[in-house]
Amino acid sequence: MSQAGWGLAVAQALLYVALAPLLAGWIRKVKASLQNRRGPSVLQPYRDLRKLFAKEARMAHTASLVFRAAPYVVFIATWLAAAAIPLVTTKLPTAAMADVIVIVGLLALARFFLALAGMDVGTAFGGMGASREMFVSALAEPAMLMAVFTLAMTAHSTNLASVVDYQLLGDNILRPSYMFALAGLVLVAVAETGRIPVDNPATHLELTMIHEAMILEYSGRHLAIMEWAAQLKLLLYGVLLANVFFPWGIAEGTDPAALGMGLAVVVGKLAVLGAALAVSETVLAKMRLFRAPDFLNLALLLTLLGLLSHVILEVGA
Amino acid sequence: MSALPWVVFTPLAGALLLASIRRPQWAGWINVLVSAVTFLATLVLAFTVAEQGVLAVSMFRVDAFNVYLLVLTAFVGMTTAIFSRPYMQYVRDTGRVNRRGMRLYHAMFQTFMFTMLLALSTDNLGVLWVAVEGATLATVLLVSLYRTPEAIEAAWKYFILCGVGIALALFGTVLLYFAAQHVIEDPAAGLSWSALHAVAPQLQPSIMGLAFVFLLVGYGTKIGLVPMHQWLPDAHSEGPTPMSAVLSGLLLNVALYAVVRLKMLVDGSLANADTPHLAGYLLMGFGLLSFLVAGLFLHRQRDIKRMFSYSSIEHMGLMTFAFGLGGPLATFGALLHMLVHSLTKSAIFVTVGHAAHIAGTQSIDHIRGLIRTQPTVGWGLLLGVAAIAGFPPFGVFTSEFLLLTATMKTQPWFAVPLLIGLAVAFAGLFRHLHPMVYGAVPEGQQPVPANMLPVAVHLGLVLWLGLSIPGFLARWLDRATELIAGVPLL
Amino acid sequence: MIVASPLVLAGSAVALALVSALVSLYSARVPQLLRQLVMPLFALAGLAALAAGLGALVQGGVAVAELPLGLPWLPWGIRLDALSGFFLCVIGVVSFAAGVYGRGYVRGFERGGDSLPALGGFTGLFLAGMLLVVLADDAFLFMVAWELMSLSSYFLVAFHHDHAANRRAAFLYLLMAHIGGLSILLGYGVLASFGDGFAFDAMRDAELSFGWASVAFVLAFVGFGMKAGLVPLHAWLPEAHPVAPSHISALMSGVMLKVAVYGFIRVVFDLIGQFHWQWSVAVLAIGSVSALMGVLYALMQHDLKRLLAYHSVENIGIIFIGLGLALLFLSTGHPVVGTLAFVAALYHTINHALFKGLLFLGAGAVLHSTHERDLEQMGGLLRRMPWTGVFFLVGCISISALPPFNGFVSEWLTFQAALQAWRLDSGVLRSLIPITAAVLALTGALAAACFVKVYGVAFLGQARSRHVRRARRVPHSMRVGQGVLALLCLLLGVLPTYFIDLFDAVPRQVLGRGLTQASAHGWLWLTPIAPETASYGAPLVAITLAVALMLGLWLLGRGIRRVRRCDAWDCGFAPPTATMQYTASAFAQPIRRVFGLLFHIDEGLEAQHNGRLRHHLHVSDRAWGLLYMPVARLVERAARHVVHLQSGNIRIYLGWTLATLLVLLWITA
Amino acid sequence: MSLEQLPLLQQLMLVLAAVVLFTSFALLEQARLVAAIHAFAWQGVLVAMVTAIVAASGGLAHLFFSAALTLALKALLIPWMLHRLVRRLELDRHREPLRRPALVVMGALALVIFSYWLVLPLVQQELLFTRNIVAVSLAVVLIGLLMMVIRTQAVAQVLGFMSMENGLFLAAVSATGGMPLVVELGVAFDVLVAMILFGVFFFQISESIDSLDVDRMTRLTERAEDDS
Repeated sequence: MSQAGWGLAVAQALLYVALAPLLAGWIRKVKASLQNRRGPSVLQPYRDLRKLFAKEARMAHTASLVFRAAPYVVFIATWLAAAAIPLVTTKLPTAAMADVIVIVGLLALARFFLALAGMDVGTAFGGMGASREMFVSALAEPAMLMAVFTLAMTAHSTNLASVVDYQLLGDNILRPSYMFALAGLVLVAVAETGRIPVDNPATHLELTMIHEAMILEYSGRHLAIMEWAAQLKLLLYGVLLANVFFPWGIAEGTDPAALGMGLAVVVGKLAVLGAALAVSETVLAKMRLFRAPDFLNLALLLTLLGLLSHVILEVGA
Repeated sequence: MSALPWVVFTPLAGALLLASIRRPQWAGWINVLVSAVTFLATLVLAFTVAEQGVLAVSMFRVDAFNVYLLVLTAFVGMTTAIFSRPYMQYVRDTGRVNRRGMRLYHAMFQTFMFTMLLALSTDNLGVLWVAVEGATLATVLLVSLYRTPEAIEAAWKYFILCGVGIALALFGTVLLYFAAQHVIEDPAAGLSWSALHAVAPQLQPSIMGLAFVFLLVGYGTKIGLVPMHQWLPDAHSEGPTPMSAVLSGLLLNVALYAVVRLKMLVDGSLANADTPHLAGYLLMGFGLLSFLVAGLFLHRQRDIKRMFSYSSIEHMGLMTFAFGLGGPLATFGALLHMLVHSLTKSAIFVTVGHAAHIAGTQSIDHIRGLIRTQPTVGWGLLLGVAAIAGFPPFGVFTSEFLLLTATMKTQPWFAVPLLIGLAVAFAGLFRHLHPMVYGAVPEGQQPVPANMLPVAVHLGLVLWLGLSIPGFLARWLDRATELIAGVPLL
Repeated sequence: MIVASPLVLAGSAVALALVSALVSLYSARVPQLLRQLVMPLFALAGLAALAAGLGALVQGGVAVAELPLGLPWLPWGIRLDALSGFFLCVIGVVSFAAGVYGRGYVRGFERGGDSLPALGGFTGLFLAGMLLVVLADDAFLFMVAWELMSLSSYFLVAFHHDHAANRRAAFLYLLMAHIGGLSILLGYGVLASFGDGFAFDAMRDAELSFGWASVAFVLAFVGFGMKAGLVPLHAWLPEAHPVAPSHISALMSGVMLKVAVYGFIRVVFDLIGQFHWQWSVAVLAIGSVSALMGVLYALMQHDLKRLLAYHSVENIGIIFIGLGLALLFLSTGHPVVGTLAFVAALYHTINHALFKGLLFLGAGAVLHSTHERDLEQMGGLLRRMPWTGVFFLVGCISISALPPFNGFVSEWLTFQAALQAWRLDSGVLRSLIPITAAVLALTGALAAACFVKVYGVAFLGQARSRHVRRARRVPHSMRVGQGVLALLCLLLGVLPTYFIDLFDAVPRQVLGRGLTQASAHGWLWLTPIAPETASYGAPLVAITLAVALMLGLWLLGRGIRRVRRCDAWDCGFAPPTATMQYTASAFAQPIRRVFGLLFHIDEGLEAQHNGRLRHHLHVSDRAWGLLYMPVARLVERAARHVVHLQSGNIRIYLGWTLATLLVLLWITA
Repeated sequence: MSLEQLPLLQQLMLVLAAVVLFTSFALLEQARLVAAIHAFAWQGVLVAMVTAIVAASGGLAHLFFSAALTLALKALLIPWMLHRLVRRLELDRHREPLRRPALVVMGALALVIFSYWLVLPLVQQELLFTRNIVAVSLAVVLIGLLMMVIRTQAVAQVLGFMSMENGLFLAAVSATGGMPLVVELGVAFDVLVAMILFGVFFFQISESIDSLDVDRMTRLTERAEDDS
């Protein structure tokens, strides 16, 4: 792995951080216009973050070390996971460092600390949020692994960069397994990023909230980091869907033109995805919590079908 | 000068002496002394036999098979005598037995030892029968020693059932003699085991088969084989504890010894008949049945001594099964099992005696918290039961290991009931043991004076046998194996 | 300086363990002896075992010796090879930590009425038994050591015998151990009768037909599985492990279960030496069910040690999934992947020993300072016991299979093996593995949920009872014991290439080939098959995480002072109290609801005398109702019928004699 | 070979053996204890006679001794002791009719036939005489056992036991010409001691349960009260 490769990797990682609030802003904007509102600017999330960083952080008396460290752990783990997913190019040394299972693991680490932080203060809300979050993720994580395993088994590699390369190299075969995996992964992404219909990022209604309940006690820069991490996670899933299933346009080398092209394409793809998400959030209603298992079971079923159809239909025969 | 007369007649002399001594304090010590002399004599005898091979004097014959049982019998007799001195003292102090009872007890103890040693050392099957019957007669009064209605009932059942059983054995012996008469000229030698063994192939198979059935039912009653076992728990539970220890540890062994000796004759005779393994199959069937049924009985016990007597039935069943299975491995295992079972079971009965004194009752429901009350008794019981249940490093494990692997080798399907039986019996023992040894101490429960030396010695020996079988013993057992199974193991 | 050979070291480890047992006999008179001599000796024995194991792994080769004990024709043979060496390491390291920890822990018993000689003595025997199991070179010594291990641990389970529930647990434990032991014994019996002898070498040479090999395999699987706690034979485990003193629980859950894994590997991979895909399906199925049921039942527990015990069931399931994959790939002619799965199972074995040992020691520390095992009474312990809190957190992260700790590495390796399913020819087998992988993934996620619950409820928030609020720090030795294990959890997570290199001697000896490609690309990169296929830069991930965390804290946390403390948000009502916190049962409620079918749930409201309502919830194991109770009832019923033999009437007895005689005469005539 | 070909002595012995069998039936049927004791005494006399005949025909000196011993023990001493005991226990008017006499007799007959059937293949090459006498003694033994099963009176049980002994002795004497002397002495001694002990037990039992009905001795059982 070259020096340049590592440089590129760092740059791409920084790009993730930089782009994350933009996607969130974009979705909000689209949603607002779908609801016939003007809505805040696309850059509003950046302003929010800046404002929160400037504010004083407050902590409950009962909060411990875990509460204070959690935002950093959550953010860094999410970031590290993101850094291993090809954004603009597949020549990514970080992808060798962390394959797709490690990415899932890092996301789980982030979630682990997030949930602990929720329980740290000792309020009912935090515990409730942590419980629900772990419950949802317990069902979502296997589905996600199954989905990426489908890809990995097809490409004979769990390295996401290799998976993408394999996709690009191969003839455009219509694989049933990919269809299932994509559908499953979309459902997982919706659940994991706390979007409607599983969770609603815009509400603080105790009967429904999951993610917001956990970070209820955060304020100031801690809250800023938590929010940013959430946006980063949204972007991560978006890129995962966009670049792994529809890799066309991504740079396969390090030459600047291709990189620029790759960036433009991925931004475009993300814009479409974000819009689609906004549309679905406008159309769908939030489900009751105990409908969530059905939703996630569907995801697990889809991804498992994907994997099975891969090993049965596509390998053997 | 041979040690043999000393072995057999020291107890007889002791019995006469003890019957005439009026001082119970002395009697206890004399009992110990006589037993010790007997034990020393058996040791000397063992050395002689180890050097000469077989020792045959008139109607006595000591070979590798019975010499180790002789030593074992004298040893267990000695340690039980050591235990019984303070124990019976305590019993007398609590007023359950009067002075005459004590005299009877000591005299009969030695009489019993005499019959046991006679039965083991004799070559004459008739004398063997007389001695085994004599053992019943010697112990039956001891079972009713406490004169409670239960004790009398137990003694009556013991007497009648064993009497009938032994009568049937006599019929078998007569048939045996009848078969022998066609082969052996000298009528006096017609019941000599060694003479019969030499001509076994010529003995008429149909008579021998019939005789063996009678002998098996007869001596099997004494072994405690199901369904002739009913006297055993009664007699064990109602008699004084030293009696239970020697009954379980010795009498059952001697009866089994008799059956094995007879099986050797029958096997020789039936070797060319249509059913060459008749005796073996009968033993296996009875053994397995006893083993399984006794294991189930363990679950429903309320009396601690009855429980361990069922455990004796179970182990006798196992040994019977093993002898029936035949083959050097199983035979060696069974011989070893006789040894370790005697040592362990008598140790357990000794401990149980103390436990019953601590609690003032034999009822399992009222024996509680022994480890806290008197740790030596509690741990003794716990370790003893662990040993009898077949846990290493105790010797019972070694023999069970040999038995199971032998079964696996020759009759793999029998391993399944054996496995089930071992598990069931184990569960039965421990489910009752647990509340007795563990837990809090009931109100007012006090330690009693206890002599745990015999227990420690027995369990120590069993432990030793589990860790390593000393060379001389291995050679003994192996020669006995060769004698019984025809092939040595080593 | 004399360099002792590994075998000598192993022998001295056994000897030290026995000496510690002997010494503790005197602790009835001198209680301090237990703390000042017995436990250090015990730790030293662990250290010697560790050194012996490492020596064997590094040097390779096989060392044998004969002990002057045993049967005349079968002296006890001991043998130290790579496989034994690996398990010696596992035993040694946890025993060392438990010994160090025990120095502080046993102090709590000095004033109690419990028998100290029993505690120290059986602990020493327990260790000696485990060491001898892995050193045994013949079936007889193996069984002796195996049962010694069971028996002495049984006495330790029964150590707190004042509670009837503990006695019951001990009884059940010993019963199951006994049945399992008999099953193993019969398995050896099959091997011995074909191999003509009880020595392992003779068994290796045995030529078994598929049928008999399968009989031996099933017997071994049942026997070792029973000890390891595989579903559905696991029910004794969560009863027995928690009730022993905590450092013993750590040894039982952390090490003794591994000894069962050792036995399984030794018998199936080494002695039987054949691989059949039918077996692997059985192992995979049982392993998957164990993993899933273990973690689900763990989630339902609120007794900390019971919960950890159920997690042992889960992790043993994961280990057996690895072994099942190894069997599958080896039997279908894919030795590279088979080796990978085997190494994954080994890696998870040592990992589980470390983090489960750590967690039990942590639970013991909590128990030591609060006398509490019930999660619903705990809370806020991180501030009362910061060191224990941090170490426990390490354990929680490790067992939840989160990077960069060790649990993740082994699960990653297992996944990598599973992902090679495309190599298999049979479509049925190919589709079986994804399901196993899904179970594994679900298990991991549920484990994370469970440990969020544990840590969140016990160590975070506020104390839920008075005695927990007054928890005190534990002695140094107990912290050191936990610290050692926590550090190793991190090391095994960060430097997997190094450790896989070290353990490589085991597959080379057992399977005849190693996993050299795993570390072929430098210590930074773990590449189990090939770098293109998969790689994991564990040190890089760990360093990046650490550096970024430091940087973040430094950049943004400069103003730690500036954080202002205030009350938690109370929605404008009364300030939140400890009782308003989410409870452990509440935390698990959504999962309980979704998987309700798998549990036997007894929940309801009942009115009390004072008119209040009381909610009760009892989740019990389905295995009781489906397997254990029917067997117990069967025995009970048989026993009830059988007692009619002993009716009390002598005439009936005589009738039996007569009938027996007539029947026998009729049969033989 | 048929009966006519046997020597006279052996014919006589067979007749006596048949009478022994008859006394067994008499014992089994007898309701009154004292009468049963008498029947037992007669059985002893018959056995002693058989012994004496065997001794005379075979010229076996030591069998004369056995015959005398049997006569003294089985026909005189033991009946006398039993008689005394019964009187002291005030049982001389005791009657214990059989509950289903027909069934019992049928059973006993079945046992006799069974004994013959059993012995039949045994001694095909042997003398008819031996076969028959072994069959008779086996039947006596089995009927004695049957008697112990059906009789609830302790004294009657002892009588059954003693008649078993008679059967054994008959077999030993007639089939094999007597056991070695030492064995016979031992057996006789054992029987004597057993009788003394029986006497002791009668007193102990009647003291403890105020009766000699063995059906009332059922304290020692595994049957719990709850599931009887």
